[in-house]
Amino acid sequence: MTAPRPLSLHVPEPGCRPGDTPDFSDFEIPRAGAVRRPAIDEAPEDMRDMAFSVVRVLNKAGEAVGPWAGLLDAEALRKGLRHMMTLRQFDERMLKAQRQGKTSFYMQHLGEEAVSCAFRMALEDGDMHFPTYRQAGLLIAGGYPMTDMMNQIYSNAADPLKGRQLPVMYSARDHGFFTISGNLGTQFIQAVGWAMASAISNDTRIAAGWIGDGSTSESDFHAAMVFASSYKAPVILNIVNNQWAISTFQGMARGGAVTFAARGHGFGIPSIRVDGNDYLAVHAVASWAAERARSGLGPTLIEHVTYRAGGHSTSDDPSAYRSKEEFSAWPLGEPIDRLKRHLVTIGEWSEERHTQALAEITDEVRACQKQAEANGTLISGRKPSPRAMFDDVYAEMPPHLQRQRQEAGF
Amino acid sequence: MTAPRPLSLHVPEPGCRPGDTPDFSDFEIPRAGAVRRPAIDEAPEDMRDMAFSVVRVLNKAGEAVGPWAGLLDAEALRKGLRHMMTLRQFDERMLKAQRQGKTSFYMQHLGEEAVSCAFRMALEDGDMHFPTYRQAGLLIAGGYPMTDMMNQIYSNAADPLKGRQLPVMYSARDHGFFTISGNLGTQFIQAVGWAMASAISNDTRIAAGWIGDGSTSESDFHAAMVFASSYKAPVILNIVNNQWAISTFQGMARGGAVTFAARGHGFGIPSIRVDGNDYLAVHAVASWAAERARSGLGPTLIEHVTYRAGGHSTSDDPSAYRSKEEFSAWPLGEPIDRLKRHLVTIGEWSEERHTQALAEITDEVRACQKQAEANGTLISGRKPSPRAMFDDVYAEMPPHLQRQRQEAGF
Amino acid sequence: MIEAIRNAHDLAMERDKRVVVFGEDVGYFGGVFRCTAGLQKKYGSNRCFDAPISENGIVGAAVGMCAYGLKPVVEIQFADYMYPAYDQIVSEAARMRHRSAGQFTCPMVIRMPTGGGIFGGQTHSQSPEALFTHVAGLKVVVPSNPRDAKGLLLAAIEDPDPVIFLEPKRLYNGPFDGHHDRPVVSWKNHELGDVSEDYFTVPLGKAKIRREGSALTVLAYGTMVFVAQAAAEEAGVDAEIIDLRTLLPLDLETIEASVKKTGRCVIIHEATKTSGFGAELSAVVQESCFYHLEAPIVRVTGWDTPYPHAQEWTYFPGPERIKRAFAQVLEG
Amino acid sequence: MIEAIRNAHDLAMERDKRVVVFGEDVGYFGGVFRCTAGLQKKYGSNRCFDAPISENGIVGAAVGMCAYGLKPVVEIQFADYMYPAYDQIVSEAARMRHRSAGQFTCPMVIRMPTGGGIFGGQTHSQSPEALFTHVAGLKVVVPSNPRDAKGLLLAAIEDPDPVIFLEPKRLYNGPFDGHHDRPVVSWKNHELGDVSEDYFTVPLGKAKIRREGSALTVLAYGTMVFVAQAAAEEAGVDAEIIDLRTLLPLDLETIEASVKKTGRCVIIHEATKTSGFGAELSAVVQESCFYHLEAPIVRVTGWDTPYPHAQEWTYFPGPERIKRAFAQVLEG
Ligand SMILES: Cc1ncc(C[n+]2csc(CCOP(=O)(O)OP(=O)(O)O)c2C)c(N)n1
Ligand SMILES: Cc1ncc(C[n+]2csc(CCOP(=O)(O)OP(=O)(O)O)c2C)c(N)n1
Ligand SMILES: [Mg+2]
Ligand SMILES: [Mg+2]
Repeated sequence: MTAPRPLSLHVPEPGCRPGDTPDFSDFEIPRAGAVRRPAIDEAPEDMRDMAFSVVRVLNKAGEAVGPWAGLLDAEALRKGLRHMMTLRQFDERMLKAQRQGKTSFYMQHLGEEAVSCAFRMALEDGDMHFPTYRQAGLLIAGGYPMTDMMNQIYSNAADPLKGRQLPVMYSARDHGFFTISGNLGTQFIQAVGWAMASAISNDTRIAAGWIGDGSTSESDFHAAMVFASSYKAPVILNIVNNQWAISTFQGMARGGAVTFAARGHGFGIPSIRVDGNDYLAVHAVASWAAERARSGLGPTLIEHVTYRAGGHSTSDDPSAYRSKEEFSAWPLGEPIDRLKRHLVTIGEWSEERHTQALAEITDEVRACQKQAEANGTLISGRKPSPRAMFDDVYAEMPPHLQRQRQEAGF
Repeated sequence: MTAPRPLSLHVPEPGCRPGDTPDFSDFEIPRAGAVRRPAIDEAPEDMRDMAFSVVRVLNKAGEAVGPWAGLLDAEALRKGLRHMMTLRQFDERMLKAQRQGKTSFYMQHLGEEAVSCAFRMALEDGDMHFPTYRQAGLLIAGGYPMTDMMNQIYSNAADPLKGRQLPVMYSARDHGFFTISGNLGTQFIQAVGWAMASAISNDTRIAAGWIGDGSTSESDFHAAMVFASSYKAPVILNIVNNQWAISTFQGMARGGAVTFAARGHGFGIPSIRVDGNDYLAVHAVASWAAERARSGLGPTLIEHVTYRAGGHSTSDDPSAYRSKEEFSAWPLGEPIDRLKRHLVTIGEWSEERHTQALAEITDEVRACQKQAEANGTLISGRKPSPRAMFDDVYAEMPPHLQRQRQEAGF
Repeated sequence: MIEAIRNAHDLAMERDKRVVVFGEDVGYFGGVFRCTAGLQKKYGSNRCFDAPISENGIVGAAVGMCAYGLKPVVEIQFADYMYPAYDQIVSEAARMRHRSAGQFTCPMVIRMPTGGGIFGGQTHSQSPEALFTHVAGLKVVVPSNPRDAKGLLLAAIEDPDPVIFLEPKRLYNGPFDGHHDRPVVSWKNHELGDVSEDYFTVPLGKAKIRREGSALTVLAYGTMVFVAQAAAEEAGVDAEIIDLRTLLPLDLETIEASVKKTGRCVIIHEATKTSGFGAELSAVVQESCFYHLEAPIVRVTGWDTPYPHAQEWTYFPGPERIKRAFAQVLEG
Repeated sequence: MIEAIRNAHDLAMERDKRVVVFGEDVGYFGGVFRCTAGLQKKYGSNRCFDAPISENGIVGAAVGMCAYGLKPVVEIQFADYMYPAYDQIVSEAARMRHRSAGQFTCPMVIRMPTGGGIFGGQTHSQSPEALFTHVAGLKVVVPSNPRDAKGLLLAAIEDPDPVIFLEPKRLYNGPFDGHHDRPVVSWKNHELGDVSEDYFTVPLGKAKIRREGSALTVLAYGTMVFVAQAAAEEAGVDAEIIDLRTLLPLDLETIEASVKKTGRCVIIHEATKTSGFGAELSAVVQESCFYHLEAPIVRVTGWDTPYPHAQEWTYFPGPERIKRAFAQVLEG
């Protein structure tokens, strides 16, 4: 043996920083329709390939092709388009409201609208989502009132969460939307616990856990995988790989693995990678996973490949750490455009209808905003009661809190 | 779609509980010598098979066969045999000492001796191990004085850890043996951190992390995998699958995965499964992984397949949860027997020499014990100073601790 | 005490289908301390089962089960191993009701053996109660005897909020007066070891005066209750000994009444001193009884060191140290 | 204060090759608060680098690096996110020296922004210092101004033991008098914002009297120091204000001298009250100054609720509440 050479530390770096030219040429993307659709009871080992490819339905020409196509009729697709357009409008207005100082903070979905909007339509009412802060599409597609979302964002007198939570940390139990935590990852194992509870109770409802690419490094990701694997919980575990975790590119969390979906292989969990900017693909894969879960076949891991086109939050300026041109170079395009083109291609949509829909949605969002602002914003108007701060710490207020509330003057 | 059937919870159960007949027929074991030896720079994806097989060198006839054989000469093998026999003798005497009340607690290695003894000989002095409580072979094979181990077990006046730690929670920095934690799993990511530090410092030394099958469920296992994968740390990550975690069979932690080694596939970490009761196989696989690490090729995950033949600890009676016949049905045999047979087969050992070696070892262990007991035991003789309890909380004792020490009367 | 705890589980599971029990080794084996023995056999493995060795997984899954509508009772094998679950306890379980404005709640019980005195060394001896009492939204219970253990556990399971249930493992098999060199006694012949088989609860948030007295007030819980009693008998001090039973919410009323009566207060716990729960007790006693105090409040606690193996009886705040504290507070 | 912290890192890295800096977003980007800006560029990505989002991984790896012989300075993005690392901090870093009898040590610094007042809601506002002060083996530091931040951070990096370094994020950009409705001031024109570029340390374990006075003693740290000062000025109370700077080990000497002089004590912190660090302060003041106390010690703290978003100024122990406490303790 020769004397070993000195070691050195490998630190993963993105291919592109400000000033560099974005290059996604090493991102292998199969043609739409090219990836097979396994039987829902196919053995995880036999479908390993699904974690290294990308399920895609919409091709460049705007056609829906291949074995994952055909699940949704035009009506459903128009609805989906509307959900995504609504989410984007919602984001635009709330971003603006934040810049106007009407609230403290906001997080948008730009470029990722298909993921949560399409997924929600593949699940049933009664199923429970354990989301991150970047899945408001679950609420919008699920019919939750936008005004209530805004009331929460404004922390106003009508805020369902009584002003307690940071903007966008919604909770909507009746809409199958678990209370969002500011602590990354915690919800992933909770989703598995909910699913286990459903199985224990011989229910038919299933759960969906959500996590970002960066957050897969957290402990609770592992706990979720272990518990889901061991108890074959009826849960869909979604990784939203939007390429960035604040300033850190996805490669830092992914490490030597080729994809995030590959994580499932260590646990015998069927894992699929999907084009997250393709509404039809997300919907199809989610339906496949939901059927698996409902049939007692256990968990599925889905990696949604998408791109965070906006800043991490209103506190973030991405031009400090990534190229401004990256999104335009992003090879999976933009979800609203792509679904719109498809509907136009199949003769179920037109520029005129799109313009009109946009106008309607803009009106609708504006109307909701007006309604919400009538309940106050963070800086003006009606506010949630400060007294309410002492409620709900416990079901019944213990003596020490009663004393403190009194001391606070309420 | 038909109305879904009610779900139910899947709870993994071992094939065999007390009263059942052990059956390992679904444990697929390749013939010795049948598994290939990849090049050390083979891509993880190309060597996936290594995680689903078992590297074995010693066959039933006692011959060393196949591509992993041939690394050790007779002298080294006799040394290895002696290490394992010493560890077993050590265990026997310490178990007895615990039953005699000379200490509070003990944990033995019965059936697992090859794992730590062989591994240690594949690494260099200067490398650092982050062990669990079941790798005392690292110390014995590394030449650490048994008397000091016993001093620790007895918490006596000569205990290098001053009576502070539970028996067997050794620490031996100069012997590359990190201080054992009672908290499962924490050492796994620490091993990765040490390896990163070595790489940062352009050193040539490597680290080895150790964890039990059950403990792979802990968070720090995940952290270790993520960090090792991302920073390509020069570390060997060892999972000792001894089939049981106290009363819980390995299937609970493994879940839907076929093997523990498969965990590595989610991270792009080369993963090998090895017959942990085969001294030559463990040594060969460890050497392969060490060469990888030292060559800057990053981490390797090794699953050592073995069987915990004894109780979990002296506080445990395994007959309450597993069949007494399980060990005799265990298909990988017993490591000392197997190495002994090999040495006899190649004409380098004999029953007489074995008997004589055993007598020598018994004498040696007994002598160490006598020496250690001269320093006291937990219940009698010289004790570590109670005053020492206040030392080493900080490098310098802060005023509040000085006051407390004084209050305690020291 | 083990049988009382086992029995409480049994009754709760029988009464309420939503109660599920899981944790490391709690299923087939019935737990390393056997507190869940027989439950899997009786209720099936979908209501009592083993968990992977992942404390954050255990509590995280339990949070999800609560969101569904179950009432999980989980075991952490030793309190020393709760740290990996601490995020799920503090950031999730404790704040769920508040952050969701009551939409989601966490009616779970997290049981864990606590305290030393069994030669467990630093990782089988800890008393981390103060790490829970600082967390708004949790309740924290420490029983000192089998009868309370059963009644408090049943009350904890009924409770709509997350309850940390700390079981002093030194008391599992018998009361303990702090004299480790004397023969071990069992609960068999102890009044509080005689536990009815019926369903009953001991209310959370209510302390219990174990011994009336007028010379000084002792605030103690868990293992230290009997040790304090022994010290009082041995020293012949007319101590009023309050077994807190619930640390959060605290029964300040009982404490206040007693200290106002005696004018002197000794606080005892096994946990390390600095920022231990004794600090909070000292602060509230001082706040509510300042003008009645005739001497400084004294804390008798574990030292600010890890819990050592060989020196555990030097670490343990035993009868001698307590008696010295009595003398000090009576002199003061 | 950000520049002072950045500069401290820079000097420490320059001086000692063993110092490495990592954490979430600290590398190329320089941290979400920019406290590590420019370090990667200057020292290379093997001495300053991004970490995966795994707090237990960050601290666990740092423990291993310490075992090797490096001196890691790691950032937890917000103190609210330290819980996943709590096991590695408490069970490993804090006890390493003791359990290995000095063979292995953990000379690391764990930095984390703490406290509220920036509309961060319950997961960007917490003050978990009491969860560290209960842990033997840790040191806990909370600077209140740029000069101290730099000197204390350099002392922490030099220190041979693990130091928890809590940075009050409300002070990053300027001192804060507690009047959230007044214009924000910057450190530029503040004496303590004028920080020398040279290497200097402020010793751990030494408090600083920020304002001398004889009517009462205020114990405060971090954000609350300036708020207390403002309250004293506004109320015209001759308060002696002690900036603790290091909570563990505590500078009891300075505290004791002051309280013995004034006979009255107000303790202020932003963390929730029950079992907060104020409890320990109250206990030790009571223990050491009982016969000098003329009124009950008063704690002014955050309420025992999660830190709310909209009601953050109701939660925050601002000047009004502090002034009331002054009045109360002066009357008492
Ligand atoms: C436990 C924890 N650690 C750190 C943070 C701070 N933080 C908030 S978002 C974020 C990045 C998350 O990235 P990713 O998971 O990829 O989700 P994305 O924002 O891209 O949707 C970080 C580090 C946190 N909220 N919680
Ligand atoms: C964090 C933590 N949780 C639980 C325990 C209790 N415990 C000690 S050993 C053990 C089983 C470990 O099994 P495994 O990892 O397979 O190792 P083995 O004992 O078989 O070598 C358990 C649950 C612990 N020590 N630490
Ligand atoms: Mg992301
Ligand atoms: Mg095991």
